[in-house]
Amino acid sequence: ADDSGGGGGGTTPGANGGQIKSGLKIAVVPKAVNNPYFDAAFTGAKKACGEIGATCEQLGPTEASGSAQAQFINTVVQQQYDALVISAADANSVVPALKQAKAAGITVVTYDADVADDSARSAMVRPTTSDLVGKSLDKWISDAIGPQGGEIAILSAAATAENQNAWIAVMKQDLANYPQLKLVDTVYGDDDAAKSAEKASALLQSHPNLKGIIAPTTVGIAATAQYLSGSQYKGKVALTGLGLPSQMKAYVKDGTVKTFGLWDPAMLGYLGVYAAANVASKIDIKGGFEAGGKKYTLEDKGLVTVGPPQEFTAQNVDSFTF
Amino acid sequence: MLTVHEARKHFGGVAALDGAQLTLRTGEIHGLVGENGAGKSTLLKTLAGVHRLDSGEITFDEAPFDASSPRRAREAGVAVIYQEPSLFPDLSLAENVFVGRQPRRRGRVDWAGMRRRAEALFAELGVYLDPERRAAGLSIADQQLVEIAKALSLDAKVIVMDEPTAALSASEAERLLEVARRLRDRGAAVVFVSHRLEEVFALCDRVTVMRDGRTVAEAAIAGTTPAEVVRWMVGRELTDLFPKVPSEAGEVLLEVRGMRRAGVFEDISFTVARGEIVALAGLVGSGRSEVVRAVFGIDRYESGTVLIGGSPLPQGDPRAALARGVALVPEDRRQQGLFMVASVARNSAVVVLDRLRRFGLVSGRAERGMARDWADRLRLRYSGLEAPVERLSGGNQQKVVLAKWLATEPELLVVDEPTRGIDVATKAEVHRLLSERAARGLAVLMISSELPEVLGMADRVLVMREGRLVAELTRAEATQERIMLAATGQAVPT
Amino acid sequence: MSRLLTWDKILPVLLVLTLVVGTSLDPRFGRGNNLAFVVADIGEIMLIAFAMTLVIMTGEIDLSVASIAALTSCVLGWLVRHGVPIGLAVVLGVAAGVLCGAVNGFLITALGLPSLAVTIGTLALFRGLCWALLGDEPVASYPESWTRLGSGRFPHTYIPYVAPVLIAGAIVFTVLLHFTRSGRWIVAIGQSAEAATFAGIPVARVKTSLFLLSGFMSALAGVVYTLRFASSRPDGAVGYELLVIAAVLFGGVSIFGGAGTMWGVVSAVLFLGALRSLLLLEKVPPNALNIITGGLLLVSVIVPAAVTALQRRRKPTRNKESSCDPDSSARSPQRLPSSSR
Amino acid sequence: MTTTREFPVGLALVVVLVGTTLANNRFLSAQGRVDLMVAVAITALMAVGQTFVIVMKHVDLSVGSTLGLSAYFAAIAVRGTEGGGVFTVLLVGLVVGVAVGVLNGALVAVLRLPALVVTLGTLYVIKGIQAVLIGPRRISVDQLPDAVVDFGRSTVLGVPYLMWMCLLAGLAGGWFLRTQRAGRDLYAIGSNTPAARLVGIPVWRREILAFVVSGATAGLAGALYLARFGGVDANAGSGYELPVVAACVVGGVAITGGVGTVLGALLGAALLKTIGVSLSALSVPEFWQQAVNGALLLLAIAVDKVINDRRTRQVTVLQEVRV
Ligand SMILES: Nc1ncnc2c1ncn2[C@@H]1O[C@H](COP(=O)(O)OP(=O)(O)OP(=O)(O)O)[C@@H](O)[C@H]1O
Ligand SMILES: Nc1ncnc2c1ncn2[C@@H]1O[C@H](COP(=O)(O)OP(=O)(O)OP(=O)(O)O)[C@@H](O)[C@H]1O
Ligand SMILES: [Mg+2]
Ligand SMILES: [Mg+2]
Repeated sequence: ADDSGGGGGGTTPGANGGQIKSGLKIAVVPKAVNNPYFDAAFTGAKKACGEIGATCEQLGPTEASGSAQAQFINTVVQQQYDALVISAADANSVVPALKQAKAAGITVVTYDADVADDSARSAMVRPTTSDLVGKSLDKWISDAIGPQGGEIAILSAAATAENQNAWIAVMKQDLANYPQLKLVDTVYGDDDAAKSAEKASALLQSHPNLKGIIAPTTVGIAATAQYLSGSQYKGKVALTGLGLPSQMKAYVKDGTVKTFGLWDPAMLGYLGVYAAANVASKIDIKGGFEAGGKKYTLEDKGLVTVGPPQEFTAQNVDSFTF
Repeated sequence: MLTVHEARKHFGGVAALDGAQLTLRTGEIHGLVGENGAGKSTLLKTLAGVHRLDSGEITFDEAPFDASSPRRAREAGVAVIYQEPSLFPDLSLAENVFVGRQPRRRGRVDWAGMRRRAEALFAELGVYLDPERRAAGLSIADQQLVEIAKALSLDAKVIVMDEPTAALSASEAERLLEVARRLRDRGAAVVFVSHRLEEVFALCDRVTVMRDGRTVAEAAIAGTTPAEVVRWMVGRELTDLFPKVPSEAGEVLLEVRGMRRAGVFEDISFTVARGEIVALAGLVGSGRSEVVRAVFGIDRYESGTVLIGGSPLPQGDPRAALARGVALVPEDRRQQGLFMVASVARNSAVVVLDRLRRFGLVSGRAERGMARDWADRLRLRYSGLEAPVERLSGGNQQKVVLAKWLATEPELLVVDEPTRGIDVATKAEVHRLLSERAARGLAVLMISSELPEVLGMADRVLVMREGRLVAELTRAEATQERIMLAATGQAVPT
Repeated sequence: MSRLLTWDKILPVLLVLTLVVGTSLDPRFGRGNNLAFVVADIGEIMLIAFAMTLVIMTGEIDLSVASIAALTSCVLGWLVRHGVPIGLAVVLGVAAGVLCGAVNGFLITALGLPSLAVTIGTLALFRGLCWALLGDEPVASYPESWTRLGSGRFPHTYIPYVAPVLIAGAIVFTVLLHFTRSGRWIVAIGQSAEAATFAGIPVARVKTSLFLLSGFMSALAGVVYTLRFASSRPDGAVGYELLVIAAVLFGGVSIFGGAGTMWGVVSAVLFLGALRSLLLLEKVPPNALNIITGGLLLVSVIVPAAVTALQRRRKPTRNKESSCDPDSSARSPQRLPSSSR
Repeated sequence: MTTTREFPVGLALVVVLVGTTLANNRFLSAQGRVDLMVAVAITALMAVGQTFVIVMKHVDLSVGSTLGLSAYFAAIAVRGTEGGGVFTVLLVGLVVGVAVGVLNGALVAVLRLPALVVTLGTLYVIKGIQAVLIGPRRISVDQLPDAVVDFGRSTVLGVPYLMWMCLLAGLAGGWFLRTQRAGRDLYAIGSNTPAARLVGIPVWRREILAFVVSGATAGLAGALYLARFGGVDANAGSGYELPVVAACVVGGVAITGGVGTVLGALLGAALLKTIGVSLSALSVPEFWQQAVNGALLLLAIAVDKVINDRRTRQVTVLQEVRV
């Protein structure tokens, strides 16, 4: 990349003494635009850019797919951005494109969803560890169902969605600690409201004794909640998962959902930009970097973790903006 | 009652109408004759509201006649039977008759009533068709009859028939003429287009003759003769209509043995020799086309064999037939004979592409050359080789079909109604062409519903009835009534 | 519309204009690097469009192409995962695609089912098989040496490895459609299948082989897709069928068959790809891209219609005739085709 | 004659229903019935309109996008307002749908453009507009009046409102196509357009009518979608077009034009959805369901064809042996 981007004025203290260049051009590429979750993440990115005097743009496909993202990665290359912060729609498809971007001298950082080949990016900002997510989901569902336990099922996003699959894997292991819970089925709503709702109703038909559903996807949980709250199963079948408070308010209040969780998507964008900015300014972040006055360390494979998932209940659900 | 004055109509370069006149009186049958492309259909279509005139005027009962759309024309009382029947394959025959004007009761289509009225009309025409049947699969003749029922149902003041008998056999044509007379006696004016002058003279009160878009003569039938009319049409004396060249029947080329297709035809066995013209006569619907379709490989048959030069021809494979020198000029030029949107050149080249290939690639120049050559030989009236054939008049289209098949230089030429809708002059040419080629050893199998043609051309006549061969007559034996007797099922006096 | 100025002749001009204007607007657009990406990016669409053009020319349609591409990719992946050498896996994958084409061809020509209906069905079936095959485990274990073929370029040039394939395809298919007997047959069938039968054209055989060809080209696209994105996934290439059909129709091919040109389609695909890249560079919001794609498709049919309309205005009555003159309408049947045929 | 055309589809539907119920008694439990009917309602409603178009040998691929767009407008029309709203939602949906229908119709009928190309174009255009308007701002249930949300779930006589809407539309459409001249005109046009012009049928007006009806049902379907899912996002309705066409085809509405009934289309839609749902109820493995679904779809098309052929052959033979 041409370092002219760094030209001029004020600078912000990086981690190890280095200075973050101002005037960096940073591109944020979500899995898909038109998605509230990524929209929230982008607000965080903009905040960070404001702080470090960088300019940032969000550009991404309308349908979440790696092949569609490739076009936007190319655009980023042609427009000679300094850094690219991307959530991979699927872990593999974008790898070749990202490598070309890297070869063109663009700093690549992934957020929210990582790529399979960690040599394709400098760092990955993940919301939290798969371990934490999986375990909390199990905990929430068992609390919701109660000690008597019973059959549970998972309603996920696309069958090929990397992070969902990672969480599901953890859930399955961790269920060993909940002998009263029995995972009977896993279905996929492809993050499509209609399909998710139909899958939910199908689940309840094929599993008469189903006691709970885990939907680790913002679209899936909202659709399932909408179905349950209007069906005879309301209150009888517990539901938890990962969802946006703004969309779930109604269902928490009417008792369809007791507890669900998420992290603040904004933090993903925020840290993503900081990590990228540091690397783009030739600052070595192996030892970690500073953002918003807080220091974040890099685990192995360049992972940065935001923190434990935030728990939402009737008490606190109103107090969140995303 | 209805007059057309100085009608002019151009299609791009072509002047289809160039000062045509027509005067219709109440209660008359008015013949309209002329060579192919003379402008008959175009004139009629202006009455029907299909075409608008470039200039000229039409008056109806002394008032200017507004034929700006088919509906207007119909409401004004003009019913048209087009040269090319156009039914709705998926609708019942009853609905075909009344489409757009279905009888209603309490604001709803009255299906029972519609059926009854259709039955009545069919009875009046002596048509034996089930009004509930879908129109899909009707033979041309049956379609034509439904069209006529449609026109009848309108009981219009002016009824225009564009070559209604072209597809009909003698008996059916006769029935139609009856209907026409009845309409006249009801006080309607009937316009009757036909290339069969004997019909025109049998039926019409007066006749208008067109040539090159102009009206060249108008006369009372009583006051004229076929010869004179032909002279007006052609603009010259016409030589023999059936220029039969005597030819020696060579060795047998086509032999059909016990061919059968349930419900369509039964144990069909016959032969055609080189240099011989064999006619296949019979009423429409007797299955003649089905037989030749099966021979050429369009349809399959359940049993029997077809031999060409002694060796069997595989079933259902037109390419094999072509390769063995068999050519079929199909009965239905618009659907089967031509690619209507394609150019004259493309149409006449499509069956001989192999011969037009240079290094495996089709040469457009060779294609056009060949087409031009044939167009000239058949005196085709065309605006250009690149013009789509749909722009040609009926007769000229038929010429293109012939050109296409003759170009394959066949040994056996099967022609199904080769002169349907063709004017006398062209007819004579086609006939000359056929007999000349026969004389040079071509074997010809000809389906024809025109007995004069059959008698004039054939060395032998095969008669079909209800899917069976019921008689074989030598040129000497063959006479009008013998053929009709056989075709209609009375015993044949031998 | 007039002989001289037809849509398929306008398209190449549009393409060149886009390249010239685009580059002068924004030099980055004209960079070899970007153009190379555009070419690679339209690769799959172009490959499928070649065959789709022929299929549509005969008056049929194939909606299952994207599913076939995906199935090829999944078969390929499944085999590689089970230790089959990749070269062989590619061959078998393509074979699978051709088999899919055979299924379409059989259902359409042997059973006489309408292709639109059939390929809506096989679209679902083949995609379903993808899921059945790989489920939630995409395959990405492809050797660098192969994936480079998908995303890489000839050394020291901008030319992507697919480019020669596309050029060869363009030449072969242009010749096939416009200068060979088979090409004439395809056009003829599209103009009137019945007349074609009477002309001794083996209609069923031609159509069957076209669906096989469509299967083969889709399979090829599937392989390219797999290498370019270094992975096989059941939801790969979703929705490509409409993109391809849109491109072919935009290329001036008549949906009723019997009319169209290969150069029209080729320039259409390139034009759409170039335009898209240009718009993205100019920061047109992705949501607006759909509007433009659709708008262009409409333009491609409205413009010719408008031109004809203008010519009509000079001879006031033309369109009434071609519209309702029974003798001048290729689609008004005389012997009505019985629906059993 | 046409009645027999629907029979096989109806039969298949019954078989699937009974079979699945035997295997899983919950399938037609009170809740099961409601879920099934709600699932069927939206596609079936669009199939009613699509029938009008396909009978004319056209096709309307823009219905999915139309659904999405009208759902959005319906949503913002009642967003925030308390109480009432159902009527507004339906009305707005209808209006938007009609507007799209007029656009399609005008392009196809007046400019004589091929419907598939036109509606493929409008599919993209409208989809784009929808996305631009909604962007990431999904409209969720708490922004909608309860009345609307309840409308999506409540039932009368055990039948959901959504299904009632669909049935009403079906009745109206069926009545029109069967008993009205204008309705019959559609069949004539689809069967042989030039001939239809010759007998003076106002073809272009009928074409516009058909597309308006299709648009209208898609618009209503948008309103129903909003009520059922208590929200709408940028992708709502995408990919609905092919299932709707498939439903018509399976229901015996020939894409070659001129044949088919609303009843058939309704049955076709019901059959396809029911199969889809029953696959889950029969616990067919998740990853096999789509494949099985596609195979059954093909089977349905083939069977319909075979039966229809046999019928036509009988008719033809009948008239061949006449004297
Ligand atoms: N739609 C059209 N477009 C262009 N030219 C046409 C059109 N219809 C007819 N013509 C031309 O106008 C002339 C008259 O055609 P028309 O069909 O009226 O002749 P016709 O007397 O009916 O011949 P036939 O006896 O063969 O039916 C012909 O030269 C024909 O090529
Ligand atoms: N496409 C078709 N589908 C079904 N039945 C048909 C079809 N064409 C003809 N038939 C029937 O087959 C029989 C023979 O048809 P056709 O009229 O061709 O006999 P023909 O002797 O060839 O008469 P023509 O004088 O028209 O050649 C008739 O009963 C006709 O109704
Ligand atoms: Mg004529
Ligand atoms: Mg015949």
